[in-house]
Amino acid sequence: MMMHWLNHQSQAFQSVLARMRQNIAATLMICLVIGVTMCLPSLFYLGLDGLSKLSNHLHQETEISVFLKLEASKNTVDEIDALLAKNSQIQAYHFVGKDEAWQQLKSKANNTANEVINQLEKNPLPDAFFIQAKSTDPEALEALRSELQNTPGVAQALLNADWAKRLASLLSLSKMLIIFISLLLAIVLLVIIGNTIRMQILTQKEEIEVSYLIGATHRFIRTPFLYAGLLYGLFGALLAILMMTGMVLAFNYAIASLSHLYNSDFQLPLMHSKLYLTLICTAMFIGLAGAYFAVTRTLEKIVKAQTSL
Amino acid sequence: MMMHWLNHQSQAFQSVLARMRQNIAATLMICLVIGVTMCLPSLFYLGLDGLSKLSNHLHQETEISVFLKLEASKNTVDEIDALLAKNSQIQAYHFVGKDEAWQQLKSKANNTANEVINQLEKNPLPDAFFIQAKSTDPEALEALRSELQNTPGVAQALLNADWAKRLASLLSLSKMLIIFISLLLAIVLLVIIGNTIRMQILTQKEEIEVSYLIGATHRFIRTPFLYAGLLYGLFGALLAILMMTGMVLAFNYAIASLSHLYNSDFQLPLMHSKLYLTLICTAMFIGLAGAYFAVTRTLEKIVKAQTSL
Amino acid sequence: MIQLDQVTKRYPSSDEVLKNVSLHIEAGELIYVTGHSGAGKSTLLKLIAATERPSSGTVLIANQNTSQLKPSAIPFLRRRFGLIFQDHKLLYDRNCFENVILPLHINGITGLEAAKRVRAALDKVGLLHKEKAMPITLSGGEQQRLAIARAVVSRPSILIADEPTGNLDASYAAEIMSIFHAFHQVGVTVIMATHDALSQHGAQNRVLHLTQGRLTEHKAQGLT
Amino acid sequence: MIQLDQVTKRYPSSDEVLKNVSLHIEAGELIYVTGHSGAGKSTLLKLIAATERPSSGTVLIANQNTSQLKPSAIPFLRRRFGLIFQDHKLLYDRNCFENVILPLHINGITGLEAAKRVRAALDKVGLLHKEKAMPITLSGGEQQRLAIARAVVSRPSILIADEPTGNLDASYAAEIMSIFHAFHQVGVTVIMATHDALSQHGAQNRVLHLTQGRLTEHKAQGLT
Ligand SMILES: Nc1ncnc2c1ncn2[C@@H]1O[C@H](COP(=O)(O)OP(=O)(O)OP(=O)(O)O)[C@@H](O)[C@H]1O
Ligand SMILES: Nc1ncnc2c1ncn2[C@@H]1O[C@H](COP(=O)(O)OP(=O)(O)OP(=O)(O)O)[C@@H](O)[C@H]1O
Ligand SMILES: [Mg+2]
Ligand SMILES: [Mg+2]
Repeated sequence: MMMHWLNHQSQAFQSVLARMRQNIAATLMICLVIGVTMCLPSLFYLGLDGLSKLSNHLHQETEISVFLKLEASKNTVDEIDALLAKNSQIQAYHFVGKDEAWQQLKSKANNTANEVINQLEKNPLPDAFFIQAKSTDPEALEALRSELQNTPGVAQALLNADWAKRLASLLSLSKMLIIFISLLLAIVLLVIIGNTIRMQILTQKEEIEVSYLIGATHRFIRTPFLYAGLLYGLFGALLAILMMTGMVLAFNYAIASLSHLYNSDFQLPLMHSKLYLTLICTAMFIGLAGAYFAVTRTLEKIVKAQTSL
Repeated sequence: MMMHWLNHQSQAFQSVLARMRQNIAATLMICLVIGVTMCLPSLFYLGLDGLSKLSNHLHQETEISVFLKLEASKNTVDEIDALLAKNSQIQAYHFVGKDEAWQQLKSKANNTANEVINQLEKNPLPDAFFIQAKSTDPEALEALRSELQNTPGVAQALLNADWAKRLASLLSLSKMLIIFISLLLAIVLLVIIGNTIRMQILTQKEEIEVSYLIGATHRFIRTPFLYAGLLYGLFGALLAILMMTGMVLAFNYAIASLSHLYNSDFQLPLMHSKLYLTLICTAMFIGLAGAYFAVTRTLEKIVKAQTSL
Repeated sequence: MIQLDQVTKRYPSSDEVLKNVSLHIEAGELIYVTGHSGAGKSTLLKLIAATERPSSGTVLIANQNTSQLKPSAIPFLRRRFGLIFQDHKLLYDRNCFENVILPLHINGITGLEAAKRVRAALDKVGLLHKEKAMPITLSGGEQQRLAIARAVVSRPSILIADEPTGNLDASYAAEIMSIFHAFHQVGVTVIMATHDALSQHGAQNRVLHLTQGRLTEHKAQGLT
Repeated sequence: MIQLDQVTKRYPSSDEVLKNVSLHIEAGELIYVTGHSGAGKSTLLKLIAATERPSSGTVLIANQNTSQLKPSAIPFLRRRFGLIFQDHKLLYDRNCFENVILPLHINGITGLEAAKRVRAALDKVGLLHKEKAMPITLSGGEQQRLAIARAVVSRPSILIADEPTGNLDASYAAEIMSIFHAFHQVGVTVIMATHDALSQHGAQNRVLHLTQGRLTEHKAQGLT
């Protein structure tokens, strides 16, 4: 029994392989379509992944500047320091003392500004903390800012929020776009694989009919189609991975120039084993499911035609 | 003869319509796939279009600030004003006099700054021009800046170039992405339509064979398939337009919130008649071409099988 | 073995093709079904092979009512039959050998044993030299013989043949008939629709004659 | 009208099916082609209908050499023929009426005229009441008659029929034969492959007999 089952499986598998070899052009075309269709959402995923990584790199841009009161004592500074250290919303911060700031201003100042500075008798600058928040969400940042504003000893908390707002909008827009497109592509993929299997079944409809007429069970008829579905999925996914690798290589060049602007050596990863595994499994599953439904529907039609009164 | 031709055309057309009505589910599925596949590059095109429009809105961000020397006379200001007015690279500019700037500073200044300002005896601010360039290209901007820097009477020309650089990189990245994806989708589209027609031919292979055996000319056999190709293209394109309209409506909401940040009421256009026309024509052409090649190949195979020695 | 009881068959959009047919066939019989074109011969054979169900009445095969059979049980019932269809129903995308081996694969017989039986069946119908040929390259009569080889290869206990000699000249027809008779000799039930060739062997066998859907029965008398 | 000169036919991967066949057929003749299964009857008819080309030798039809015909000229040659194939070659996705009207459409005849001729042809083979039926729902003999209706509907000047009565019982076969003879009476050339039914009408007609690819000719003597 076990032997018989194994025999049937291997024979079905071989017949599918032989059929694919015979129609190698058609098989390649189908795998190409599946590959391209799988490739796109994966690329988008990689892109989104990259975007959110880039947005981490951009974190430093969403800084909150906390200026203390001019008369703030060393004690107040320490208190605020302790407060910031405890705040879980803060990723990092650094302190710039009033003297340090004064020195910096003097050394950096250009001609015009120098004249102004030189006219000042004493240091007009306050102590300041420069804070990087964990979130890039504009509302969270605003909440944090007003919390800091209300801390005793703080003269003013300023939020450099414009960039954060823009980035957040861009990201949410991109995410929306990617979800939409992935949805569309999922439909396309299902229809394509379904169509492919339907076409396969169309060319083998006689075979199914005759086999059923001379006593084949549903399982016997179904098996080769399931293997075909699996193999289409597998080959399609492998092709998708190949294409993605090529494209990632191409894009890394472009992205490198962008990353450079943000002072990072950000790159899209070439080997993304988890994504690749998901891709292969999903493709094989869709292939299997598509084949199963297509062949079951055809079988049901044939059975029904034979049981009509 | 003319009558005969017309008769044949209308009869072929009707038989195609009847066949499509019979297999309405399959027909819809095929149109859906074509629609989705056509929809994606069009959406990308719309997106790119939108991006470059947005980038025009962002122009104002890429400002060059030209500070004149403190001792610049009314004459020098007028000379530079005339120079700027003549410069073809400049889109717009406005002048802020030193007194105006001083007033603005005083009125805007916060507590801390006020103390600094109040300690100043005289206005330390120079006259300034704020210039919007036509280009957003970082290199062109840099060239313009150094040109302005070297104008007599100018103390310093500053370029707020970071944002411009980033935007340019983003745009070029997006363009590259869109071209890549459109290319992939073009392949998918061709394969899908080709496959569809091949499938159609597969189900009608006997019809083709028998027709040829009993004296049908190639043209007679080809006509209905050409109509089918045309119709698939047309329906697919119409579906694509429908989907795009829906998506544009959805996105306009998201984009509105983004545009708001840039102080513009930017929207993607709902009726994009030129794009829609291109879409329909392209789809019908691809449908026609796919059908023509598929049916010609099948015919050649049949003819060859009959002329073998 | 096979029992039809008051069977009526009506296709969608057709009149009654079979009217009130009752019939009993014992194991090991050799039966001819005759009648005009369109009389219902093929329909009767389809009912017996459980590829059609009666509109009313019951069809019992080995005491199983085909109308009440679960879909999953039908394949196993069909494996008892060797079916020869009027339109051959060969698979044109595989060669003769692969066509004939199909029923063996369905029965779970593979490997050398299967190949041996396929060759034996092909030899019986005179097509051993065409083993590798595609069915489309066979002449009409050769296709018919290939269909016969496929039906007998799995050694079914019931052979149902729908005009198996329709496309054959007299000498081949006689040969094929003697194959069927040889099967009959070793205990196989043979049911055959035909409109000729009853002359040689028909003398001791039952002949079911269909006229406008009604069954009459008589012993063969060598109709020509 | 039709002339074969030293024609040899070999299929890829087959021996010579026809060997050195020479043959002359005048317009208006009625010709039977007989021979064993696999003797080459269908092959001979295919050569005449220009659906196969000879491996060597020439086939002239109305003084046109089929081997040298341009592909674009072949359809117009074929419209002279009414072809009845051994395997019917009906289209199973359209009904009887649509099957029969196809040759008329190919000839550019549409509308009421076409419908009238289709009904006349269906009536001739006794299938007028099945006009709307799909071929798959027809019995074997009915399908054969439908194929005949399709062949004669465009009133061809040459009728080529490959075993047109193979699936028919004697009375229908006689009826069909008389249809062919009626066509012959009005001047149509009829070429028919057959292995039976020569008894009734064959007396004054030529019979081409094929044995292992070689042609011998004699007047029909009422073979049974
Ligand atoms: N699936 C079907 N649907 C509708 N009508 C059918 C179907 N199958 C057969 N018929 C009709 O039933 C009648 C009997 O058909 P059947 O095939 O049983 O005839 P038959 O005796 O085998 O004839 P033949 O000798 O020509 O093969 C015919 O008139 C046919 O048109
Ligand atoms: N397309 C083909 N390719 C290869 N061999 C072929 C092809 N067509 C026919 N043959 C072979 O040529 C031989 C003659 O075939 P043909 O169909 O002419 O026989 P026939 O006289 O019509 O026989 P039947 O009475 O059985 O129809 C057969 O052995 C057949 O296998
Ligand atoms: Mg029948
Ligand atoms: Mg033949």
